[in-house]
Amino acid sequence: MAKEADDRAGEENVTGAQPEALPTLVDMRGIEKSFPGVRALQNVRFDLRPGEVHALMGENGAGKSTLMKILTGVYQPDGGEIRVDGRPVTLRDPQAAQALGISIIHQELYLMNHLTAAQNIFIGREPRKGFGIFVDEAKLRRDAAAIFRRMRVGIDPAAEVGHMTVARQQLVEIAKALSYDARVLVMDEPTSALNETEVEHLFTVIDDLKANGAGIVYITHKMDEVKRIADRVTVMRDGQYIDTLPAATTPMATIIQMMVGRELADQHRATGRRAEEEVLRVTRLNRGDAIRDVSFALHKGEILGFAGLMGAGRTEVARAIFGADPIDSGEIRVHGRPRRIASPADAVANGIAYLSEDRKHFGLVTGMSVRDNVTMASWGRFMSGGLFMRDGALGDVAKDYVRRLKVKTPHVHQETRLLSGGNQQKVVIAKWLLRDCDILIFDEPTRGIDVGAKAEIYRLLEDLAAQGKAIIVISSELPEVLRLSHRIAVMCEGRITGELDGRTATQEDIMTLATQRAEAA
Amino acid sequence: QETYFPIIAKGFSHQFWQAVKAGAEEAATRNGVTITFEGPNTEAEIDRQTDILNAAIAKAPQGLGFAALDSQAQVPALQQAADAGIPIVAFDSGVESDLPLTTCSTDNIAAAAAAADALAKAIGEEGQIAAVIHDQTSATGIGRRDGFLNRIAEAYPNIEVVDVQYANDALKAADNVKAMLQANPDIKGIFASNEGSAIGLSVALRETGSDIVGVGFDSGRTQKDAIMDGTLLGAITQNPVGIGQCVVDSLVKATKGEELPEVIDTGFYWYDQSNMADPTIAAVLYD
Amino acid sequence: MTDTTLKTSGWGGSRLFTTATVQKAVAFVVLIALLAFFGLFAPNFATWSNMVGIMQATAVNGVLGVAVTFVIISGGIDLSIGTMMTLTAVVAGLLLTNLGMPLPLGIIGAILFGAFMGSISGAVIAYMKIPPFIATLGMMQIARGLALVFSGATPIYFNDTPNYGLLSPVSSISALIPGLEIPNGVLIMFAVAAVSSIVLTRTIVGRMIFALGSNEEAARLSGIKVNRWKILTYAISGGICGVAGLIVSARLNSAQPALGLGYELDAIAAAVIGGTSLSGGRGTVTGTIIGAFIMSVLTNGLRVMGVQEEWKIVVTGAIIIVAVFIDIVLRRKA
Amino acid sequence: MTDTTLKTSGWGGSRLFTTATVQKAVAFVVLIALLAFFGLFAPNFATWSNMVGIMQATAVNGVLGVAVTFVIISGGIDLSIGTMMTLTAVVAGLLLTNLGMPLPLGIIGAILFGAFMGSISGAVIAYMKIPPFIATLGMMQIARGLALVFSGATPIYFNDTPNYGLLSPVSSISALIPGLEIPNGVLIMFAVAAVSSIVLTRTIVGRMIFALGSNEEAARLSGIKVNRWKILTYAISGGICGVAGLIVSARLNSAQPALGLGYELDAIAAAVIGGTSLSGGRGTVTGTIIGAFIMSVLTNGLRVMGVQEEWKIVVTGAIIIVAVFIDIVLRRKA
Ligand SMILES: Nc1ncnc2c1ncn2[C@@H]1O[C@H](COP(=O)(O)OP(=O)(O)OP(=O)(O)O)[C@@H](O)[C@H]1O
Ligand SMILES: Nc1ncnc2c1ncn2[C@@H]1O[C@H](COP(=O)(O)OP(=O)(O)OP(=O)(O)O)[C@@H](O)[C@H]1O
Ligand SMILES: [Mg+2]
Ligand SMILES: [Mg+2]
Repeated sequence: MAKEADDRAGEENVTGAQPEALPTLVDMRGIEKSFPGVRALQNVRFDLRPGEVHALMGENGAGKSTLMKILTGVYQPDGGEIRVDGRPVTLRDPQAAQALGISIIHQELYLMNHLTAAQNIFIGREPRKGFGIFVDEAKLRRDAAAIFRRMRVGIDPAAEVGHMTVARQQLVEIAKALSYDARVLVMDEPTSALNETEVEHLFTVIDDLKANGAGIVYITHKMDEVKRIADRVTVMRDGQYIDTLPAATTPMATIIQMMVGRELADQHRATGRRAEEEVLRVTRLNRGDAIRDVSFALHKGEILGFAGLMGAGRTEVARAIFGADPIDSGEIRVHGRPRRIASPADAVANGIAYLSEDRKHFGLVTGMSVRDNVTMASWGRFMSGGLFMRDGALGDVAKDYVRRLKVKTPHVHQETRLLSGGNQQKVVIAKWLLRDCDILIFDEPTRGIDVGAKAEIYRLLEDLAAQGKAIIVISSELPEVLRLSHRIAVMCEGRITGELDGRTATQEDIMTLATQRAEAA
Repeated sequence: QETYFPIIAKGFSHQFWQAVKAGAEEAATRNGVTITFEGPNTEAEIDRQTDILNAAIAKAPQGLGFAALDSQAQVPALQQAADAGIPIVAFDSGVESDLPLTTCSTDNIAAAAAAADALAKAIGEEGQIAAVIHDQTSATGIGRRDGFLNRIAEAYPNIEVVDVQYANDALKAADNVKAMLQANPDIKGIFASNEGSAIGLSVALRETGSDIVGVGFDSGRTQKDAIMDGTLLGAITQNPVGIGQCVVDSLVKATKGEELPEVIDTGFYWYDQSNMADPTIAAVLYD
Repeated sequence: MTDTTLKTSGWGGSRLFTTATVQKAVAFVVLIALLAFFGLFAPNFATWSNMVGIMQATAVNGVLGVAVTFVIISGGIDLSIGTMMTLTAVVAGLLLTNLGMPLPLGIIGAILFGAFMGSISGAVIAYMKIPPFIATLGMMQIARGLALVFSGATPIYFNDTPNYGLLSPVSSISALIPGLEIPNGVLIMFAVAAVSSIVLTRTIVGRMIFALGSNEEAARLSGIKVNRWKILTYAISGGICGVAGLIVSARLNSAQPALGLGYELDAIAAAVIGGTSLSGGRGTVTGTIIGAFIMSVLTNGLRVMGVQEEWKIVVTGAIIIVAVFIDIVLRRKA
Repeated sequence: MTDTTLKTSGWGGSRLFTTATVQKAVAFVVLIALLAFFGLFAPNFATWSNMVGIMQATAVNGVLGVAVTFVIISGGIDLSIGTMMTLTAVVAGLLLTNLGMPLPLGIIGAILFGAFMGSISGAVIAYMKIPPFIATLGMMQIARGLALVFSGATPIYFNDTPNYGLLSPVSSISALIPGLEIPNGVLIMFAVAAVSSIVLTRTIVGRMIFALGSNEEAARLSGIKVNRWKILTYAISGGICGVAGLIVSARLNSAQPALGLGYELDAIAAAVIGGTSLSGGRGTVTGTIIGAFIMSVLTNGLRVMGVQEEWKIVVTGAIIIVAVFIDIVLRRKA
């Protein structure tokens, strides 16, 4: 590796073995970055050419986001060189990167909740009128609407971002990045909250950008996306550069193997096995427009998938069952007995767990340690004298889960905000595994999780089901739903529009039900 | 060794205390001693005054001037000073103890009664009146309120006190008086118990154009102007400069071992348009 | 697809209506209810002169409320507004009385001085990363101390500036429209509110303030020079405190150096009652003015009713809570 | 790999050390620096009797600081602590002097009453969803008004409870260790701090308070009964204010009904100087006590140096900012 780096250090415009005479847009070499307790990047290199989509891949915590934050001026590298158009540059802050035509869609959403979609998109670059002090609100809205049209999404530019679902917020984030008309666009897991249709629309936009000569860095954990749009793939592992390969000719299995350093077992479909004992029955659940007459049952040892388009109401149903939001009407029976669930505490007391789709706000206590996050739903079990915490025991169980779920953290006292997105997700999962509830509701459990970990989580869910837990999996990734579910409930506009058998259902079956609107007046 | 007296007042940012400070500083220069003048932020902060007292005692001064916010609460702290052999002179209001060698003060009750007399006379000894008191719980506030109300109750059976409000800051006092006039349109006179409330009273009377009788307390430019232009009838002034001088002079005498009387009444004066120019009165008024 | 667009855009529209307009309407309802209550139960409450009195009693708190509204929307807090008002009044006194400057210069000087002191708070917060609560708590003390130092702890009178009364107690509008005896101080409050409202909702400055308060990190990552806008926000607050200083000193015809402690809490309460969110990103100037009116109607009404001082304090405390509660409930419903 | 793990876990150990311990150490350094400065430049500062005076001056603010530390860590704020202290002192006066209860009952009664009032604030915040700033601002007024009502606006003296002085000015420890004239009030402060520190770091109560302050919604969605813990937090704060009420009233041998306004800001400043984060989830009791000491050393030192009152205010304001700044800088370095 060192030899190759030396070769490259020679001439400016010579980009390794690639024959094309295209100049590189961005060339990063020997990048180093450490955080307290973590060596995030070691001698990493990465380059981007105009008109290409360059996928950056690697397991959770491999250093992808960190590398891109360095490219966009958010972090300063400890060492290494960045060249843009062949010229060495120092990117002191995000403005410096923007000035060079580099923009980014961050993995975590960075939006101003109280402002509208249009205001967010053009923040700091508002069209002015009246001596340059007044904002031309009408033009602002028109410009935003134009971008949304280009993305083919129906978002009202005047709607407040804070009231939107995560998916819509992600679309606004994408629109914002597009609005820069950047030459270099970094997309850090842009589709983690999007459904198939939206992803397809985004890809059309990306194709346009490519045609116009922009370079795109694309980070994702979804393998099919890489196949679909990437020209080249760079793989990272444990903060180190592994290799760069052409996407078209490299088999996915090779990439995955490079990422995880080993081979993964083949994916298979759910087996039809389930017990008859009914654990949860929801009858005629209603909550405003979001949940309308939802009824279903869940059995011991069963994985029930919930599919649907964005905003179909799956999250709403889960939150209602969990007592996180009040319901207007409906009955919830647990083990055959009707239960009043007015708060998450009631739900947990009844053996129901809920893993939120929004881990940053609702899942993690980011300022607390891994240990406290893993154990917080179970603190009651780790007390002596009814008052004092048995911190030693807490640390031991936390260490156990960190090991079992392969959470990448220097130690269990690390604040969870310092973990990478995927590892944070594992911490939240560990919290509910430790709590040992009978009914587990997982809302987008693999959002932001790498392929290796995903396979582990699938195995974990299957093991749990085999142990007799009843599981609901809400997912926007159809392959995931099909892979895991014994039964699939499909929602549209707050209703359950149909139930499918997990062994036989196809993506087309689900999409048909997911778009089956009620024939209302 | 230099002679040093800390003077601890009930406050420092109000005019009245600044005048006491001026008197004390004058006497200090005259006697060739050094002083410091300090006090808590508000007259409510009694425990903080005790801290100031403790810090003063720590400096091992030759004497101590003290205006107690509560007549009893700080006796233990004063006891420490006495134990350390520091002579104490009380001022403004007394301490329920024989620790202070003397007390330089105005009789607040008598002074407020004099204000009551003046107000009663001006309205013909009958009708409705009201009062704005600067503080509900402090010794001076209670003394002046009760001195005023008791005098009215005892001596003027035809006068009815319809409202007593509390406000220390001029702005709030002004709004207070206006509400008072609103609620009781037949009011013929109002008493204000210190400089801040008297400024408020004069502002309110000027803003409403009301021609009722206003009687103030203490001095200051606004009150003097208001009296000159007839907005206020007159006011009671204590002799703050005299109090300040009295404290330092008494402390000097104490260090020399001279005997001091139990109380030194520094007096109070009624002033109005007619006597403001008198040299005796002018001497005790301040801007 | 078209269907969804239509639906969500309808949704968005009415939501927008909710947060901005209904928020003010709610505070307004509380105000009207209070006025009606006192009108019925407090004799002599519902007279024009009392209304003028209430307006005048609102002027200072209203202007300070507007000052702190800027800061709160930006995600900060300003505890120094009360003593900053006092300090600027003292500075006005120094400029006009002691240095004999002409009135307009003195006014501008005092306001600029307020803005300057505010920008110091802002710089301390932006560059030294001191939490706003602490930075402005420190500034509150500094301003109070400086007011005493500058004035020599004695009031400064404006007797040599005969037109100073124009800044507050005098009613210029009554010369134009006889009978409309609204003091200039109140008109200044409304003018400050109107300008501030435009600045907050229509200009780039306002947009940046809302952005800061909504998500400062996002604003920074969007390439906004967060620190500069933050300093500007506190400078605006300081400048508006300067206006409050002018109003209060004109009314008292003197700069009273000991005034102002505790005024910050009333101003913050006015803003919050008016629907400004202490976590930033949400608020309106109109709401704050209504909030300030609610507070002074309450104080005045209880006084006119002749409620005992002690109980007045208790009731005021309780009503602050109730007013915000009504606001929260109605807003949730809306 | 093993190498990395070892290395990082070594690092991590020191990281843990950083956030909790160094935070306090930093405040401690500032305190020592101040003591050294005044010891050198203020004659008569470095005497035992002055140190006792400083400790005594710290007791009330220290205890109130601990009270508000609980609330701030939980993500709230409590502006009512000052007047709550007063109210509980008045209640102690009523129980002991007016009702003639025995001393222990009076003490327990006052503390329970404080906890009760605190739990009302907590309930208003938890169930009515009123922002803590407003709920406790209201409670600050209510407690102030009630203190005046209960006491009839006059001090209540404890002359009939001869042992009341045991709660603060008397030094019981000097009977055991002659010469160690530390007043009981100061020892009570240290006791409150020690117990509070254990509660915050070792018990389920503390763990919940930290969780609330770090991410309340995540805590709620983990099945934690957020509202109950919140109410408990404010009840603890109220109860500790009760202790402060006992200390201050024992020291003054009287319950002074007008005391307490403005004390909340000093207590909050002590907590923040000691490294407690106003955004919740971070703080230590030891830090708060050191913060309270910094403030009273400063006040005392400037006084003993004979700095003019006005300038003292300015300097205090500036030093609060500087102390927090040093804290921030050193913590970033560490
Ligand atoms: N600010 C920080 N402080 C400390 N450690 C950090 C910080 N940011 C990132 N890290 C660590 O650096 C490593 C790389 O993180 P990064 O976010 O770049 O991973 P990633 O490849 O984007 O992973 P994911 O796919 O999970 O998003 C991780 O171990 C993470 O815990
Ligand atoms: N931007 C928006 N504006 C208005 N209403 C919205 C918006 N986004 C979602 N909703 C409403 O929220 C409800 C369902 O949202 P929910 O988050 O439960 O959907 P979901 O099926 O979980 O989808 P996902 O989590 O994939 O976004 C619907 O009633 C929808 O109308
Ligand atoms: Mg990442
Ligand atoms: Mg969802």
